[in-house]
Amino acid sequence: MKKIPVTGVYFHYYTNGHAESINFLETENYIKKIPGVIILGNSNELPPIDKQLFIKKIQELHIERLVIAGYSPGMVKTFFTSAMLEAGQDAEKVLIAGFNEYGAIKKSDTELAKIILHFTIAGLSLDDISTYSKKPVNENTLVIGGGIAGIQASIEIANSKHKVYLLEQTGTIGGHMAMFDKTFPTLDCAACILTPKMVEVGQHPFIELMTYCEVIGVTGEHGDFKVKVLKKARRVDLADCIGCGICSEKCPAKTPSEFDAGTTLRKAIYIPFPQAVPNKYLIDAEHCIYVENGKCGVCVKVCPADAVILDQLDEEVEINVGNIVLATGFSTFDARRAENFGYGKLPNVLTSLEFERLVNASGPTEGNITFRTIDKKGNPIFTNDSKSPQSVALIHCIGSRDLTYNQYCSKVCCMYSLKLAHLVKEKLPDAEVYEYYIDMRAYGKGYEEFYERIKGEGVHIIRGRTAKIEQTNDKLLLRSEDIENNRLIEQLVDMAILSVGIEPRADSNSLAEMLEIVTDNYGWYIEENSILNTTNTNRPGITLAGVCQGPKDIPDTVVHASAAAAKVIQNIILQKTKKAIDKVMLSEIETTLKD
Amino acid sequence: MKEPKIGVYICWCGTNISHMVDVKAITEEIGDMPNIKVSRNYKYMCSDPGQDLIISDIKKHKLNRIVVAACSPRIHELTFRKAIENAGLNPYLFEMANIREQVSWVHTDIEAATEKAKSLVIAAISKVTHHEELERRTVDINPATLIIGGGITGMTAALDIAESGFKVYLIERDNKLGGVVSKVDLTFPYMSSAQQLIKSLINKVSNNKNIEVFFNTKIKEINGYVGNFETKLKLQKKARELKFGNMILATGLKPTDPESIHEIGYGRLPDVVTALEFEQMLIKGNIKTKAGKEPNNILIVHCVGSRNEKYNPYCSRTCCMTALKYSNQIRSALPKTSIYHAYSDMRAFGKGCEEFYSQTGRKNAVFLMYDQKNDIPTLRRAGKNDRCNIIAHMYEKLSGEDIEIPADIVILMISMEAHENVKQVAHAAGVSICSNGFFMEKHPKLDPIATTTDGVYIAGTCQSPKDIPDSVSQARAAAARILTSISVGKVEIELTTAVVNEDICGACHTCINVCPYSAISFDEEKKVSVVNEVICKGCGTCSSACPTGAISARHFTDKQILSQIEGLLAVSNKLSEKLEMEEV
Amino acid sequence: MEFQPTIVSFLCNWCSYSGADLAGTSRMKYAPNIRIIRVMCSGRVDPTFVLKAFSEGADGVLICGCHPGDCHYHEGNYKCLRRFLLLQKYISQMGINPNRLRLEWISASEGKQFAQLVDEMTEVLIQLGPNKFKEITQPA
Amino acid sequence: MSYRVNSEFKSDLKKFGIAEQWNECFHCGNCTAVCPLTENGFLFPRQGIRVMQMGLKEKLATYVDPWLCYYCGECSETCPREANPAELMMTLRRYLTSVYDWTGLSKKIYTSKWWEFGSIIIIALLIIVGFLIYLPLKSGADAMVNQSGSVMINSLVEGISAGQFVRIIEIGDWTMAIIVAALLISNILNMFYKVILSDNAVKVPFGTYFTEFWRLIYNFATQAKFSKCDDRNYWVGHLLLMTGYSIMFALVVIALPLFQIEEIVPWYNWQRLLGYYATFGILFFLIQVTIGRIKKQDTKLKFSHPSDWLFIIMLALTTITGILVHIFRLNGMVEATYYLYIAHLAVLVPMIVIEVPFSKWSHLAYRPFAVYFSRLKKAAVKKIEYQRELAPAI
Repeated sequence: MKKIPVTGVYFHYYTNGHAESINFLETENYIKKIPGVIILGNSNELPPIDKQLFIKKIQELHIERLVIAGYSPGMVKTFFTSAMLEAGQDAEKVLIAGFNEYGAIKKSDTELAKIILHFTIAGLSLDDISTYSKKPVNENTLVIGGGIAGIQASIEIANSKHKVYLLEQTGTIGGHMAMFDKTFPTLDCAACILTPKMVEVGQHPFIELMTYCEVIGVTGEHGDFKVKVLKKARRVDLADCIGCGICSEKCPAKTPSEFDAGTTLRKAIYIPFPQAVPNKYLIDAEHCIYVENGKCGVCVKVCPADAVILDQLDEEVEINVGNIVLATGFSTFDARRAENFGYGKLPNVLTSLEFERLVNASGPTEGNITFRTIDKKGNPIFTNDSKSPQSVALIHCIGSRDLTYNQYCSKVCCMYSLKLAHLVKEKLPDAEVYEYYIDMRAYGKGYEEFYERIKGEGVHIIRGRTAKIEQTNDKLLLRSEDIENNRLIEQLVDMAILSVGIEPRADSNSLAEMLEIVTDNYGWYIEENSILNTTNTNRPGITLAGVCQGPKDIPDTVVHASAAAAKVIQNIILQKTKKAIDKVMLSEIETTLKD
Repeated sequence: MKEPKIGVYICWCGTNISHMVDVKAITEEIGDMPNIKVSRNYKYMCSDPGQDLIISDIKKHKLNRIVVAACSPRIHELTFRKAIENAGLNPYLFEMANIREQVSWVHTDIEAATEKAKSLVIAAISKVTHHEELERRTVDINPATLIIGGGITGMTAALDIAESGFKVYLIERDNKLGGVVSKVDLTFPYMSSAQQLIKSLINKVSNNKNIEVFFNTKIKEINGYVGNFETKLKLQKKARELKFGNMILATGLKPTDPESIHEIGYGRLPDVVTALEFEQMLIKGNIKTKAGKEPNNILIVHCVGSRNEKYNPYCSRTCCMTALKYSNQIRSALPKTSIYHAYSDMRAFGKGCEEFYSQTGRKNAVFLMYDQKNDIPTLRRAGKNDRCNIIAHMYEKLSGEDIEIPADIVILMISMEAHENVKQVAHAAGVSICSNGFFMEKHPKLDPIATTTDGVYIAGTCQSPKDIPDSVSQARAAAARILTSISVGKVEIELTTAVVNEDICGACHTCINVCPYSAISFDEEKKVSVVNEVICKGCGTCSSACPTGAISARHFTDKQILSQIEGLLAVSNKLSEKLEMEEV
Repeated sequence: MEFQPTIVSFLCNWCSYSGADLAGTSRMKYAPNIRIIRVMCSGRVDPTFVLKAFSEGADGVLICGCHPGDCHYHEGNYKCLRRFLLLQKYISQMGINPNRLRLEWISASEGKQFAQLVDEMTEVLIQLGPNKFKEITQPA
Repeated sequence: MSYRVNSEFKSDLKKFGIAEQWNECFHCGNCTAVCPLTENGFLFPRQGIRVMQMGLKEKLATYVDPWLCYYCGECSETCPREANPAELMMTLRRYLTSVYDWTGLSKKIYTSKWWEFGSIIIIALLIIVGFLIYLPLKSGADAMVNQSGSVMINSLVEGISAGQFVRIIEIGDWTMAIIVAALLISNILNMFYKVILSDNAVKVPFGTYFTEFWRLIYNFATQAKFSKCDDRNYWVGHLLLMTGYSIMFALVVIALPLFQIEEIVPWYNWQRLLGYYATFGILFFLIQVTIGRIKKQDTKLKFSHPSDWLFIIMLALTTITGILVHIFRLNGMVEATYYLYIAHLAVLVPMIVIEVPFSKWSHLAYRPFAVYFSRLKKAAVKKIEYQRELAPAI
């Protein structure tokens, strides 16, 4: 082993919002024993210590190299580089060992922290560690989630002629993207670019579609996972159903349609949307009259293909896979929580997802923007019978960038709001459209240009988030500050659209527990390394794709999913499995380092 | 030739087409034309049920020609070809009429749009009547990959491919690897070390036996086609020929030259530095003015050269966060220095970024908003009593005040542009460039890493500005495609190549001279031209040059196009005849 | 009714056809007089295609290709340019106003330019009036 | 003129405040929009945060908006960044008090506890020592009880008659009132100079000074602005305090000979009724605010500056000693009455002398004047009229 230069180690105790920290003292004691290492101190202050005293210390102890360890210790790095420079040493020899970067966050991760620090002192990166071992990898892959991320990852993997199980919780693949009308910034319709991909998945010889299924248990390890899948009873035979829709026509039970974000009703036997893949019906047991009280069964009688099996039961199957791709996506923020905006109480306050369905040609009104009405049974729905609004307001950042709800930025709302503003203008050219924002985050390719274009279309784009919405007579009163023009606006509009942010799915934490992977404070899955590896998780063999790792727009999701697929394909080609770093014994590392 | 039995399908595309084109009227009218067996319309032809409609009709009515009038063939030609193939028909007995992008979306008069759509459908019918069956052929994929650009994107892709056991040629124009990231101190928002990261990557690349790195090298010309590309490198000692199956373009970025932005005073005022120059100060731990003093005030100007028609209309995506990173770094070394940000929208959109923004605010940074479109801050040398080096003047939008900002160092967050060699690389690799100078992707949403040329992928900042994790993701995604293609080992090749009718070839050599790919050679024995169908890309230049009509471009033959023209003008001819009759 | 000319247009698959598609995706509006034929390259446009169009009653013919240097097939657009110049002379000898035939470079990002071009050419052709070539070649 | 930004101003301002997350603000405009008191021309608190963040001291001196805020706390409750704008408004009020005060004492009192408590203790000691030396308790004062058994309060001092005693106290009251008023008025003039005269953007039409004057009186008397806050409980408490204390002040200073009389009038006499009303009003307020400040549940009372507690303590002591004087007197406890009387004055006088011109209590004048000045500014702005083209707003 090469003699390492005199290395000073400084611990930055600041934990950057993490509730629990690794055992710093234990790590310090471990690291002390390495020859050439001197512990220079610790603190969680900024500036960490008195600079002049520290410079003196460097000079006295002839420190040639500094390692700063802690949670994002880069935050204080410049203090140390400048101190090294002033002490007459090479400032470029300041290294940082970020525990959180490699997943050492909790007290139980102390061993990992030791490894990270030891590696940094040895002048190596943790990525250098060879923890792969040759071991057969099952060539099958499980992709959980049938949104655009899951679809993309499945197609990539299946194109390399390896089998993919694509598992989806609902009756069809497509996810949120299938619900959208147009996509920014090119305004091509989401269905036009997504449905071919869905068809491709449906027809792909290497993809086995498992819709209406859920994962209920995972055992085994990388290369050989055994996954227990619950096949929920669809109650319509996939092979027999011809998708004629007579059953749905005759079914007497109605409930709000999930695909239409509740803007209209669907039957208890239904097809999520006309372009669904598989294009077959299913029965929603919760609302089926037969399931509830044993009477009805109209669907069975009318089905020309005898495809309806009302008494079908859930079934459990087990599949063996070598890799698992998580592409579980997101759910939208529940706008009822932000009471100031009156969603749920004021009928013409919509969420962006509802509006997305409303303007969609395949939506409840064939794309006409109308007011919400109440049907005979008291369900709030949209039909073509009501009038169109003359003025529409869009409010950004609902549930995002707000400490009361979610501090993070949902990344897509600015752009989709601009798109919705455009759609309103397209459908109702005479309507006034107001858009209230905080910062306009038009960051992607062609986005800024799109923003400029929407500005040119006569949409009033106002900096200043609306604070509250109240009903006055038949209009909505919005109160906001027009920051750039120094005035207060009390705007009356007919309709308000809340640009809701995106959140991890409600079951993201329980799924994480089942898969033994970690989530952050919000519930997004944490990647192995935030810079170089945003697709791997802490558990080898489980890969992330798309929004379940953090908010993303469609292009980023697609790229992320392909990147996840790369890891899987590489793994299958190599037939090597990886050990989790925290499962590697410290002694093993030490021997590696000695080599 | 069998008697044509044609099926015509007209798509509503929701309301995208049907709101401007009377789809039903066209369907009826077409139905009465000769040879038309089926004429239908449907809400979404591209959907599963839409495709099923075609498939079942082919089986039921024994159709042998299909026309779909819908969106651009660039979107769905392949989709329908596949469907037709599934029904057992040769996929090339198919033609698309583009009545969305080129009719319903661009016209405002329903009658005229319907007329135009009808003539396009009739033209497609006339053309498809002359279509011929073409058979699929495949070629083997050379497992080696060429990657242009040795920055973080190129290296990540190289490692992903090489670690899977395949050969990678990595071309770097500079004399070392690392690209822009090697000039950066820390990354945002978790402040990990870019230096450590890039050094470890360079180590891995240099130690990987499957990666061959060529320094100081530029690519002039690339020949071949997907699976079998080749290029000649002029190295210092000797020339070298490389053969490879796929390539990734990862040529990276170039910072905008801030001297062109007069107000900002770069070059005129010594303590105005660019972001990359400031990174050097950070790496060296030496945040000092040119006069060697510790700065009391630092101003960071965002959006320099971005989001402004005069320079670059687009957002450079990373500068906001980089600026916040500087703010934190300065604060850690200089606790008392005033830090001002002149920004226009704070784009902290990534994971952990909004939190980072708030954290930066807490460390006493002052955020001042300016109008990046019309009102760039003007910088001037400070007077004697100002107690600073530079004074910046600007209109602050959030307070509505004209303000002066004292500064000792001004950091310019300059925009990212595509590297100046993109044009040359684009030409060599046969890919397009978008209006902002970046490589153009195949599809901005669903395929941002592929290009219109098979086997050529783009990744990283040469596609559009992006940060390190996004560049790395693109590199991986491109690697995924290539790994797939290598592991499958074969790729289907272009079928719409040129073909010579040996009976009438006059041996004039005209086609050989015009072919840009040298795909045509002369068979001395038979005294006719011969097309190498693997090299031929089907541009058809030879066909239009051939004096005897012996060489023709498959799928775009003279006969096909001439009858397409006839069909195209049939409607207006009928119309003008009708008008004349009325006049009479 | 005002005279409405018909323009037959040959667009190369890589740049100009994409440009026309871009005009569509950007919802730019232009005159409905143009009828587009997709060819792989502007170099594929055989002079007979142009003559055929005129003889079938087209009032104008528009050929669009990639900008010089951007051709997907390296130099097909140059070859097209050479043929175009000759063809313009040729049609004027046949009594067709050479302004009825145009060659323009439209890149994949120039949707706007394409829309303007169509409007402009339509305007020019309305001024020129109907093409009489068909009546000469195919007397009723 | 353009202002010079200064990031260090924040640390100066910190000394006046408690919660200091103001730099968290990312200017979404929520606070201004949620506030029921904002109007065009007075877009607080966000503009205040801005001026503070940028450290525009000169601009801040012309800024009346903090006085128009009555701290309902809704902005802080709904702030997406928890930047606590309401507390900033409070802090700015303290800061502005020190800006208006030309003596410089205000700043010292607000930013240093030594000055704050020291000044009060010195004045209290002066009162106590003065009384004990110059107005000592009469020997044999035990007899100074009238027929109904209550203490004859004006006849307790050695060597002077009851009339003379009242006269001395009255002179003392008036002296105090005049000094305090002089200081306060000069500070108000200073405020007027800073807010109206030195703001170049404002040229007030002369007539407006008169036409808008009624607002000063009206707002002083009713605190109409406060009543517009969504939670009206505190307005009630505050109004009770204000009217109660004003009545007490009037009784003690203007009507002292009529109020502080030897005989005990029946409870329904006006002096006693007014006195009881005032005591009730002050006590109501004290209880409401003390509970609130201890519980820290309402945003309004979550953050307590030393000056807030000092105000409550002094007011409570004043009230308690006043009540005790009254009780002891009724029960004929002569010595207790005398010493409590001194204690009462030793609390009351420093409180008025320090709090009214220099500290928290100065807002009794600044607030109504701010409303008045804001109207003047508004009129001026109307006259200039914004040139900018604005989108239609209703």
